[in-house]
Amino acid sequence: MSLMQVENITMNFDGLRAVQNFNLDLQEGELIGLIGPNGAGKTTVFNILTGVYIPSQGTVTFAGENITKHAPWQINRSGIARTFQNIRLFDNMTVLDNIKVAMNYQMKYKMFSAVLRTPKYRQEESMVLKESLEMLQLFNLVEKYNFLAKNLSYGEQRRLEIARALTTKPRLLLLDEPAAGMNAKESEELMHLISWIHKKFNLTILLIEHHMPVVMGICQRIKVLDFGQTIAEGTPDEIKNNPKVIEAYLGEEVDH
Amino acid sequence: ASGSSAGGSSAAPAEIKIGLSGPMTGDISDIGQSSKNAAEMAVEEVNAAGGLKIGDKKIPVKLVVGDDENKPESAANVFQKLINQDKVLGIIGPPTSKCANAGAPIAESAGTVMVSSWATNVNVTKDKKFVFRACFIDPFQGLVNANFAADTLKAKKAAVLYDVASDYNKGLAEVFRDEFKKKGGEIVAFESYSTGDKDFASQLTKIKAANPEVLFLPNYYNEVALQLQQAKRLGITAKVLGGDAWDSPKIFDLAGKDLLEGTYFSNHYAADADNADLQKFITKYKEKYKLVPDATGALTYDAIRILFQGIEKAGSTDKKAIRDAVAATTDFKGITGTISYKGSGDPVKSAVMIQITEGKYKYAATVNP
Amino acid sequence: MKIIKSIAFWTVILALGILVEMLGRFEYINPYVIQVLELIGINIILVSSLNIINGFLGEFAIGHAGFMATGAYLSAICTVKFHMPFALGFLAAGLLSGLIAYLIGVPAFKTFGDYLAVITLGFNMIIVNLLNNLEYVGAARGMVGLPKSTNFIWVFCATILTLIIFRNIIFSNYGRIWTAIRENTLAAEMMGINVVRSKMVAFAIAGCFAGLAGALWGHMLQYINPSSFTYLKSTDMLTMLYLGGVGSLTGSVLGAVLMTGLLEILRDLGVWRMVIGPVILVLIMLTKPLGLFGSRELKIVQPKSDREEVQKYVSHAGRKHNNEL
Amino acid sequence: MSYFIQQLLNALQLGSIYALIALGYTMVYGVLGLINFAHGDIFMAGAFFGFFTAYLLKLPLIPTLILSMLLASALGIMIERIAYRPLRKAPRMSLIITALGISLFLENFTRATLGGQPRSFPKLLEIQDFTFLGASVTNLQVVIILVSIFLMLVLRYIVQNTMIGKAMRAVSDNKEVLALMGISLDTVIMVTFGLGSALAATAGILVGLAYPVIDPYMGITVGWKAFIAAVLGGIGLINGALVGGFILGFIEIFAAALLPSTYRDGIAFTILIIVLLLKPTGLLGRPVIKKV
Amino acid sequence: MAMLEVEGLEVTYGNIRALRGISFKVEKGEIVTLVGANGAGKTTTLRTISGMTSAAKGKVTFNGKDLLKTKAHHIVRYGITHVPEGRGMFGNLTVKENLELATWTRKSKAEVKKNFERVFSLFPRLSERINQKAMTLSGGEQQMLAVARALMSQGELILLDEPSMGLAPILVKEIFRILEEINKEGTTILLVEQNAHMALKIATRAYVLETGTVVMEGSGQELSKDMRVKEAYLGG
Ligand SMILES: Nc1ncnc2c1ncn2[C@@H]1O[C@H](COP(=O)(O)OP(=O)(O)OP(=O)(O)O)[C@@H](O)[C@H]1O
Ligand SMILES: Nc1ncnc2c1ncn2[C@@H]1O[C@H](COP(=O)(O)OP(=O)(O)OP(=O)(O)O)[C@@H](O)[C@H]1O
Ligand SMILES: [Mg+2]
Ligand SMILES: [Mg+2]
Repeated sequence: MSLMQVENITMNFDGLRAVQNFNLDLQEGELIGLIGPNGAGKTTVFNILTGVYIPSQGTVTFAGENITKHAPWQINRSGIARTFQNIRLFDNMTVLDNIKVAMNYQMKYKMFSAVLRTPKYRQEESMVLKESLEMLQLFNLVEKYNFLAKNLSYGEQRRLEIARALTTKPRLLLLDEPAAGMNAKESEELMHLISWIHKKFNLTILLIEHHMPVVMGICQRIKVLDFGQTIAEGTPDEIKNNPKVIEAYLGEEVDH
Repeated sequence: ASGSSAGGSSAAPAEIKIGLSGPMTGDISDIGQSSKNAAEMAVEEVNAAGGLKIGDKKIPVKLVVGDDENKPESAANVFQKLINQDKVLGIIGPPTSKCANAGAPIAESAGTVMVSSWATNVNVTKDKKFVFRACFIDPFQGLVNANFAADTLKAKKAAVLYDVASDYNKGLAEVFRDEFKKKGGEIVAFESYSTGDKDFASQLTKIKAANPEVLFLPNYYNEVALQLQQAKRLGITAKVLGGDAWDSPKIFDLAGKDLLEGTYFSNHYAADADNADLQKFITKYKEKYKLVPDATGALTYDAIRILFQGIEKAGSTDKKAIRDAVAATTDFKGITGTISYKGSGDPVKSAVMIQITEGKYKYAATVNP
Repeated sequence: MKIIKSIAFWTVILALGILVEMLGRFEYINPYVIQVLELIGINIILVSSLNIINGFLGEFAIGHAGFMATGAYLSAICTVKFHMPFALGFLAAGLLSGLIAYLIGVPAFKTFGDYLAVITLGFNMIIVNLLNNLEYVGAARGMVGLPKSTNFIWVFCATILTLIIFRNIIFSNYGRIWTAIRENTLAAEMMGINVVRSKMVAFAIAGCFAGLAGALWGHMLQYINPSSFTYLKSTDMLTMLYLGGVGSLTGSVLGAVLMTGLLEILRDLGVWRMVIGPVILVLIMLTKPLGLFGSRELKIVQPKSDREEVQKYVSHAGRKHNNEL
Repeated sequence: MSYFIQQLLNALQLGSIYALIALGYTMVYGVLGLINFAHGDIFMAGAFFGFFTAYLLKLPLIPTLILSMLLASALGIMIERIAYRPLRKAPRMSLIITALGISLFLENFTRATLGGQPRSFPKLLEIQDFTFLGASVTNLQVVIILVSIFLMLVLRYIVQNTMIGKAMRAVSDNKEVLALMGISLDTVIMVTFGLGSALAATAGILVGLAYPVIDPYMGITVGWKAFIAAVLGGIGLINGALVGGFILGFIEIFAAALLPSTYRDGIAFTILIIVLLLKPTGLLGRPVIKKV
Repeated sequence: MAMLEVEGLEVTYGNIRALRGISFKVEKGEIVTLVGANGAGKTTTLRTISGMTSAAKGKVTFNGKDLLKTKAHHIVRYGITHVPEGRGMFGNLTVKENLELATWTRKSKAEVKKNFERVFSLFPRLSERINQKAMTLSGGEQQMLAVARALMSQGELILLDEPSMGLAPILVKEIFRILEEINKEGTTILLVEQNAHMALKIATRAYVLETGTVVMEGSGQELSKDMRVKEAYLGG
């Protein structure tokens, strides 16, 4: 079943055409890679899909609904979550609270209940606590629940950001260079983690990444952008051997 | 008051404390400063004579000063502190209506006499038994100016420029407007600004266009200096009138003789009046503080002496007795005029119109209440 | 057991309040001291409500005195013009100020940061200007003759209640949302948070309590005047807030107590008081840039920690994860 | 007609005064993100420096101006050294509150040492009146307007085109990395404060000449107005300060000229708010496109 | 005497001990690389050398000059250039202005001009974006700018903190090629890389850091063959 259709989107910045006629049809449950040289427009595509930018042209349809002009929070509520290329955590909140915030929409109690600490409040808060901890546990962060997010190491911050995005219970998860700043070993672990959550949460995932082992290892399908335009699309093997991609992006020999 | 009061010699205190509340900091701190100066001078004089005479003993006076910052909540604190902690017998000030209004209910409920020097707002003394003042109230000055403009200057068209955010200015301006109209005159421009403004060009240009014969500026002297200057530049030739807030020697400094030439303002006294006490006060004040006293100083001096007189007349430190004695003040010869209280805290006293010529105050007319 | 403990705690607190009130009534405690205590309480309400916006929400509002003014005036109109009981005026003040703050929020949140600061300041100036023109409430002359309805016990209860309410809100979903917005607005939006709405709610709450404080303030002084609510008053509140530590309720209390108390103690210094006061402020900021309490809270303000629940997870941590992988 | 022209001239004068003060304000803001509450008080200090140099040293206008600018720069730099520098790493708000403290200190210290009475500023410039299309203009007004435009251009040149100017703009982006370019942060910030304070002193003296009553609290209202002007134009932007200053001047003058003046402040601020709603980042501020 | 000598360097953040007494040296003309997991203290080491972070203990000398007591902007004048972690853009400045600021310590106009040309030929993308605000560059473009800035100021010793982060594979190779090239021209390099594979390939010598201490050292070749290094950092 098709989950999201991106039709013909174009994004201009002061005469610079960052994305041109971009199309994408995402099937429910897919794990797709989006790669391309620096400045090709990958992050810009993410920004359009999540309502940070409104495209100069084109439409984005998600689960049958046109979300092109929706605000980020509406888009999140309709089931899309993302991480950022430059990590954006709630730095001065604890790891646990970072996750709890992501559950804000699942909490239904009103101000009144909060003030009086009614049973409804207690019940929902303890539900949230429990679920948050479960999530932290999945990402091996429980022990650091009380750390401020900014005091985590880089890799931990990346994991927390993914966990936080997952906590909003999305159907589609957008990951922007999750392996940046990780060494080979760590990105390998991350790769396993991603394919594991892909299965476990039955998610659709769109992944931007420059670490080829990660992309080639887990993506079912890959789309390559250059200068805002799609230059190739296909399975990892097809992409690996596509001369255009080699020339623009991979370079002569593919690093193992 | 007779010897029957509790003020037997054994109970007489070692000193009599009088409180003073005024803005010692903030943008009108010079008003607080001159209140303080004048009050200190009065206290020194009394103490030089051995103190206040209560029964047959002379008791020295001590002045306790509180900074009300020209903020009502601070004035309230100052009043509570003066009354309950320092145990003063009476309070002088605050000179601003804003603070006096906050202090008055406290003085009233604590049964402590308060004599404000310069709070001209009608409400301050309303329904209060313990609250008095030494100055006249806004409506009176507004009336005096309106009458003077209509009757003496024979003006038909008047304009007003006043500070909308300050109740003194606003009070005078509105009464002037109403009274002048009653006299058959026309208010051709009624313009305002806010405290702290320095540029009045827009309003004055409007006034110029309305072509009034009289321009009423019921504002503080420092602002008046700027207003006169800008009015002249814009070519306004109307006769200028003002209120007692003009009365500061600084006005000559700030505005210059030329701009003031021929202007009028209402005041409590005329400096050239042959009032010996007043002349003595001015000389002494100048000597002591190297400054010429302004209206607040003179009014404070009167206010504290009214209180002194009340205490001596009461002959005791009983606050109720002091109140009764102050309320009975008649024909007190103050330096700002002759003061009597007739059933309320507002003095019955006359006002004078002063004209400024050649850098000097010249008596122009007396207006009785 | 826990319930008994907390009942005992609150009984002691309440008893303390009543005791001070009684001692005050029979003049065992100087009315001056009582009044300063009342002022401190009112300032605590003001500062902690400002803290909601500036501390937890992370905006920079500099016109809080405007909300205080609407509360003070509305309650005064209720008691003076309509002879309603103070309690009614008090509630009305809170509601109206909250509503106005909410409405201010509508246009205000098209912009942010220092632009929003100027809008709040502008609102403050507009309110003062309006009050200066409204003859009905005495214009620049202000309103006199407000009944002396504010007494220590009123202020005491209002302060305690305010703090409890704020604490409960801050340590709930609402508070977390505000803090998240403060920390990273875009990320917060990506968590499905309707940022504009959340901000407006925060403004409404802060405005409401500032209005309540205004009502108490007016009925303590029995006199109100537009010029008491200018931006100078707003900056006083800012000073107390940042002195105590922004983002901490404890800090707001401490800031209000210290500033109000300290300036009162220094009152006898006259002119130099306002020289020394700022010097102390600057010194404190230099030594404790985050304010005295930073963003920490006293133990009693913090809710029961989640530790027990967490412990269960920590002990199994890792194992389960690896198994599933 | 002459009425309208007169009001226009009034607006130009008031606007250029706001612009002058807003220039220094916005420059310090642009560099440090600091709402420098003390700026209005350095303006006041500048006026007093001018007052004393003119009275005590009996200097004419230009030397008075230069000396006051130097003294004000020294004061600004000293304040930065003592009160702001230790807070470099602290959050921005701590700095703003410290600035508030410094502001109160300057006001009240001046009040405590020099007294609260207003003083009349010496007449350093022979004021001449002209009539222009039926409206009255003075040479001083012309000077003020020209000076404010001139200083804006100079400042803009410095900030946009010189190395130190680029370094100044870089400070607000990344203080740490600036040092990695071999640039001393302290020097850049010192220059910023020096310049900003000199501008404030210039404004202080021109205002002293135009409105010759000075007192220790004269900086408060004007300081706020300048802040508002800077924000209106787009804070941190040099030409924004000029535009914001002039617009604020126009709003104030014409709100009083065309409508009841008792509501002037209210009307002026309502217009201000409406402008900010239409242009949420100030008149010249570009909408920020967040790159994430 | 080596060009850069670090001896017993200790750095703490509050109560976190980031460096627990590390020692190493860089000889003139070498490429030395520091390898280690997240949080090992690599960034901290570089920051301490360039004066951005202060040390608790130890000694750092550059050509015999004590760096620990020297301010960051003076250290640059000694000839040390640092490409910091997280790129450190001046976001509101244009690409050109960013590059210009890097020439603050360079007096000769001709030299500056030459550097500009060279940088633009290495990163043509930057010359296309010359008047764009750095803030709006893509992640990789920013990374290019950060490296380009270092080339502009052309110190004797360049400290690079993860220069390949966020770059496309083709550019990663390019960066390493550039590093080798400038090294041949006489610039000494101290490199921190997550891409240990590539880093070790070009390195003369390398050190392995673990929780703030040096646990291994050797030539690049040796270490890239070491089993422990392979397992921990090079992945399978
Ligand atoms: N707000 C903006 N204003 C101007 N140009 C922009 C803006 N955002 C992005 N760009 C430009 O658009 C192009 C695409 O940027 P984008 O961030 O999408 O690239 P990317 O594919 O994510 O690259 P990378 O892999 O380096 O992160 C870049 O050249 C960038 O300079
Ligand atoms: N500003 C800071 N405050 C507190 N702790 C810090 C700070 N910076 C670094 N640390 C801690 O110091 C240790 C070393 O950090 P450093 O950044 O030097 O590691 P690194 O080797 O560069 O790691 P990475 O590969 O993730 O960049 C880590 O434990 C980190 O959490
Ligand atoms: Mg990107
Ligand atoms: Mg690092």
